[in-house]
Amino acid sequence: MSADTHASATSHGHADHGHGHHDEAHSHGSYRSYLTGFILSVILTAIPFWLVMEGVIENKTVTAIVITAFAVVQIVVHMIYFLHMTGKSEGGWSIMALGFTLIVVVIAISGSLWVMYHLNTNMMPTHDMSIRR
Amino acid sequence: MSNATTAPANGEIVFYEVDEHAHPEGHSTALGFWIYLMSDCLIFAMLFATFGVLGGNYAAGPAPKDLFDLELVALNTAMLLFSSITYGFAMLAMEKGKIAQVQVWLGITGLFGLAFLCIELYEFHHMIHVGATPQRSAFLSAFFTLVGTHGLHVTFGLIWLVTMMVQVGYRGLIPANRRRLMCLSMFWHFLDVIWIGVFTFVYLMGMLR
Amino acid sequence: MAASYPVETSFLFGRLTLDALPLNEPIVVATFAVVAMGGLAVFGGLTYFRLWGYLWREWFTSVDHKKIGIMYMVLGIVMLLRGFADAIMMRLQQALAFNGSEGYLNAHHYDQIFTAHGVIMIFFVAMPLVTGLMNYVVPLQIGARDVSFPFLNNFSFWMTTGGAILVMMSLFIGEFAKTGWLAYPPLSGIGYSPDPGVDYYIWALQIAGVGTTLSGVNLICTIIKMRAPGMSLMKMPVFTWTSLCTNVLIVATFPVLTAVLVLLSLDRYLGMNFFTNDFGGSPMLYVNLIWIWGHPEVYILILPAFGVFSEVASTFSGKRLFGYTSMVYATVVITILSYLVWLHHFFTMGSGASVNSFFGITTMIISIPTGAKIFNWLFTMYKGRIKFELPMMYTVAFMITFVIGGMTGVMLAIPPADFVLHNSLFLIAHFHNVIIGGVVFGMFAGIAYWWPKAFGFKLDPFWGKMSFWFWVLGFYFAFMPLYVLGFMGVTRRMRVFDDPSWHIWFLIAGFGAFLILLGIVSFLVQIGVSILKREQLRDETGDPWHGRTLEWATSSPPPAYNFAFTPVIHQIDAWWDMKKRGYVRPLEGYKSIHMPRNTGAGVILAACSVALGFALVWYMWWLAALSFVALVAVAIIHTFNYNRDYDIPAEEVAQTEMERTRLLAGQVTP
Amino acid sequence: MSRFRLILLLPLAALLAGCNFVVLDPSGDIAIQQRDIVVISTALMLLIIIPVLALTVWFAWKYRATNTSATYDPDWHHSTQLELVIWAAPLLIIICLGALTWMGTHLLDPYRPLDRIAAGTVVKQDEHKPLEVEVVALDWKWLFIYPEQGMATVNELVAPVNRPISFKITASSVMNSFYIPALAGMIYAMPGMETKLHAVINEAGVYRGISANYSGAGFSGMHFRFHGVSDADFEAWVAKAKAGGGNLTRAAYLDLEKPSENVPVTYFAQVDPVLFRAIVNMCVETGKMCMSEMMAIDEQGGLGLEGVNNVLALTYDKYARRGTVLGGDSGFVVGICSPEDLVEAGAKIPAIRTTPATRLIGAGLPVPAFTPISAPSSPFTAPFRPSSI
Repeated sequence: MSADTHASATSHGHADHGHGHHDEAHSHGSYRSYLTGFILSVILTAIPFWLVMEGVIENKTVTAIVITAFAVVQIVVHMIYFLHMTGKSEGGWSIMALGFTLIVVVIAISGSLWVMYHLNTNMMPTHDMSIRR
Repeated sequence: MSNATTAPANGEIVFYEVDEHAHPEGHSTALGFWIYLMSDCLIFAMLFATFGVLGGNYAAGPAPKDLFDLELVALNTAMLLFSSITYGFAMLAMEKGKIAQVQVWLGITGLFGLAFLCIELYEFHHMIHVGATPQRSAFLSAFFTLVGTHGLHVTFGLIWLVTMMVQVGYRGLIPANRRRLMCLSMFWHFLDVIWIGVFTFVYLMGMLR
Repeated sequence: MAASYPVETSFLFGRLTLDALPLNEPIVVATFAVVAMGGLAVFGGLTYFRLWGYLWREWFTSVDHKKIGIMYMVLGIVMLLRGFADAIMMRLQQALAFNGSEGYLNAHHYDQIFTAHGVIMIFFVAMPLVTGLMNYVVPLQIGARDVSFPFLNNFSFWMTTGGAILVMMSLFIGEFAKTGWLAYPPLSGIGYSPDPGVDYYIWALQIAGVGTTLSGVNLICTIIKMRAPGMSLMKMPVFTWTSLCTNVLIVATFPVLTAVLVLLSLDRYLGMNFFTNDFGGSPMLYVNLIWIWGHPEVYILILPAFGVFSEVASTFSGKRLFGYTSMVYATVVITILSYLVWLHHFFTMGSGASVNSFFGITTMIISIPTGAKIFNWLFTMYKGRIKFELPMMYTVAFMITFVIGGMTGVMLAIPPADFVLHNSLFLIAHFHNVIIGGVVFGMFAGIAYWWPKAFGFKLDPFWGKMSFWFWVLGFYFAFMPLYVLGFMGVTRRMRVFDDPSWHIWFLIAGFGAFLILLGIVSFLVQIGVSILKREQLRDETGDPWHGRTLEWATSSPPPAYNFAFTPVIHQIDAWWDMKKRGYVRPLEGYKSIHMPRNTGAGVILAACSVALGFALVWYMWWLAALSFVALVAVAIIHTFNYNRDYDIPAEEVAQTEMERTRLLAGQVTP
Repeated sequence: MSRFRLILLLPLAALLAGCNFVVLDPSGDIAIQQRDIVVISTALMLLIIIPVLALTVWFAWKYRATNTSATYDPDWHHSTQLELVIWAAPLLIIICLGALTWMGTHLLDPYRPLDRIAAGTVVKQDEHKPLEVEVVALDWKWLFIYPEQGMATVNELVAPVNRPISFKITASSVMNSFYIPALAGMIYAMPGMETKLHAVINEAGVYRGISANYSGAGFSGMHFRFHGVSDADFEAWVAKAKAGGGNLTRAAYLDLEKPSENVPVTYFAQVDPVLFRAIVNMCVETGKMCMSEMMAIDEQGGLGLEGVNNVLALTYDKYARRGTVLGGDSGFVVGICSPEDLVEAGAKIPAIRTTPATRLIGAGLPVPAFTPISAPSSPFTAPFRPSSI
């Protein structure tokens, strides 16, 4: 939370900075873009909830894939309309950091699931459910 | 003598920038904060991975469909979504330099955030009340930790938001405060993004299990 | 030992009682006496010479990256002494505990010692040394005035120190973990480790981890945002490149460690069931998650060392680095690949052959860019004119040692081979081979190389060479026998042995550890002698090695603002380029320089964190709550301080630079 | 620099001196194949390591500053051909090693039943019925259960030579690693889980067995003797053990699993037939729900909200000190059926997964049947011998 350590008083005489990377680099959007983002988010949230609450699709796997797709789209919407991510912000470094993080996240989550699935299948005791009846 | 090396004229190579420019204040803040958020994202990634692995281990106890109330979750999601757009309005007001508007929108955002927290706490309380405590099963441990960590972030976001309201009231929309508001905005919207993951993979998928 | 659970707690002191003080254990009491006397002597000396104010104003609260860098190095070296004391105690125990002898350490102590050795060496020796070096050198190499977030830098340092303090406290109050350095559950769970040791472990790493992560964010931003004009990515010095990759790794892995330790502490404090066996938890998940952090961590340590060797090899060969581009790509490739190999640390756990062979092969692939790097250093020496100063000696020793370690590493990456070598002393020999041969040699090379930059005089070469030969020979004597023992089927973390044919090898290894002790002593003597002989060793040019990168362009030690005028870069090896083209220092037109102001907030926040950690270890809930509230409050109050910078007036800058001009005039231009 | 080389030769010299290098000179076929991989991979890597070491020393010597006769070319820093070589050379070695890894990992997967007793001796189903041994890592001793013989031992393992041994391995409290260097590579022993190891001992003799994963205070003393004996001696040993021993009931087991160090060899003439399965399922204590049952229930979606009441406070524990400061006392999930029920059910319905029917082996290689890496005499061709399927 203490990331902003240079607090500046405006009075300093460095008004004119020669460098190109001075721009605050974040466009803050407009009412229009925020509203677009909001409406899209509402739609993209409502549909998956509806799909699951009403059990619209019989097949659970299909439902899962569909709501995952909605989540991905909604994350992209948030990134664009609320977080104002573009390829150009911070000279491309923000998107690069995001991309790298996504790679690591995907590796870590899918790798963990893969590894743990293997370990569980190989090592965990299992038995058939029918004996409970 | 010194001018010979410094004057960029006549194509000569410049070795030093004599026309001094400090790196402007806080020009790295946005990027730095974004990188911090990426690291935070990895904490959540680990919690998601943990939930992914342990989410089906109910230890012969209750499962998501016994515990989750999707209507409540939908309400909760709405609170967070509303708070997102109101924060957006606060940022727009900040652009225009309208302090009072900024404060009002920040206040509304805070109220939505608080509502979100209260609903979440109610949900937790309800679950613990019926005996579905975090100790009952690995699934519940993973659930409470993942959702609770998000809630904790929202709590810190609220503390920060209140601090910002005081600081804006105290110093106005000076560049430092604008920068901080922008960081908080990233933080707030980032929590939204995480919540999308939470309601999709924890609540909705949980109901499908 | 068999205290029933939950333990008795009092309101004021939690579970801390007088029994926690190891008063009946002579070794610990003696250690405490030595440390206490040493501490009192230092404290008394500082008080007597009235240095507290100076230290506080000029160092503790400093936001200058150079001073913070030096403080990191001091922390690393102090903790090296502790970590090495643990090492030599282990070697002594293992050399003694034969033929029915129990040695001199019981399991309670021995198990703590090897755990502490691993934790300290990785987190509180290697990490501070690496971070310190990056902190000191990177801003100078990129021609910057400071890092992006100077206060954050100070805070990060004190958090790392806070973690170290908590580890040191465990020596005298209570005990440290007895679980091995990664604290695998269920052994580290509350059921099998109910004592405060694992809690010390958790909170020390959490506190230090915050510091490490934030310092990573800081340095990434610095490298991205603060480069001097003209320095494109492909003109950055290699050390800066490796630092960038290292910090990317830090930011992308330390949160993983944080998350895993949070889960472990939830298990331990709240009785949750992540890593327990009952109630659906899975200890295997812990092993999986912690190695997602653990493997990249290895590269966090080694990449900066690679950077150091690149700088040293090209400087002392008097030649541009061979294959700069492939060096950079190799570094980037290693960065990414290091996320794809974590399972090789637990091939023997029982995952299927497809998982094992996937991770085995990805592990081997890392050796390709690493091999390319070795060749690059090799061909940097080719057609060079190599001056065997201390840093270069370390570089050659590194190249020879590291390829052996690399080879044994690839052997361990083959799952069927790993099945017979895993957890054996072969593994221990392997990772000491790469960590001592790579990281430690790299850090010593870096210290010797940049010391004159930091202090304005070179290190004494005689004692440096003594230290070098003791370290190198000591390493071979200490660890080659462990390879041998690995082939004899001896496992790690053993306290007593029943096979007398192993004894001779442990004796040789013990002798090697003794040589390393002499190496460390020689290193300390080297520093002492150099300080005494500093006038003879003085370097007034600021460029004692005929350096190639920007840090050598300024005076030694550099002024607070590093560069009076920001250099403009046209080539890699910018300083070499400037010298070659006959640069001229501007001698007038100085302007006032805007600098961040010192602040004590970092120290206070870290102190609150240590108090919080200590309170949580001992279940002193009131103190935990108090220090947590204090932590948040101080952080908030700190944000109300908007007045965080000052200007160095132009006259002062001019004066400093005139002094340098005077010194340079007395020199033959290099 | 020549000093370095001498030191490097040190292990080799010691090798010649003839110490007990069990990993390099094992007595079981699996360990022999693993040794071969160690040797082959080392040889492959030395192809590149030795030139690098030699070049390092040579360059360091030749281009020293005092040797002014050597060429000095301060601007030489790039050569496309050379860079191709320095990336390609390691790449080629890694391709070979990668192939070796892929083959070796699949063929020497500890879960994979043996297809040969020794180089050239193929396993025949009727002739070589594997000896079943159930291994339990306790604090801090090893329990071996022989289900066929209906007996158990502590800290002594005996097996006939040239008969495949099929280990099922678990632990009672914390992670350990089951390792007999002369026999085969190690595999973790973990509570609540079952790992497997297939191996065979080819030479009679007495070998060390250890725990290779640190497991707490008594870890150093947690070793045992593994005897490879002839069939006749094995029968004799079984008879001897059965004559002297007691009965390992579940109550006796609960007593045995309490921490103890440097435990002498003990025999049990009789063993509760469901004991091992109960240990793996962590339901030796009466009333505790077995893991397999719990997992099956979870697969069906849990027991619903009533399931929260399905927990009792722990009365028995190895250490009797569980529970956390803020989380309260520890409990356990009450079982619905006993381990006996499970076994009974398992006998009726072949559902308990003991055979690796759904085992994950990866795509490349079908479960058995061609000779794995055998003759170290032709190390470079052996792994790539075509399959005989």
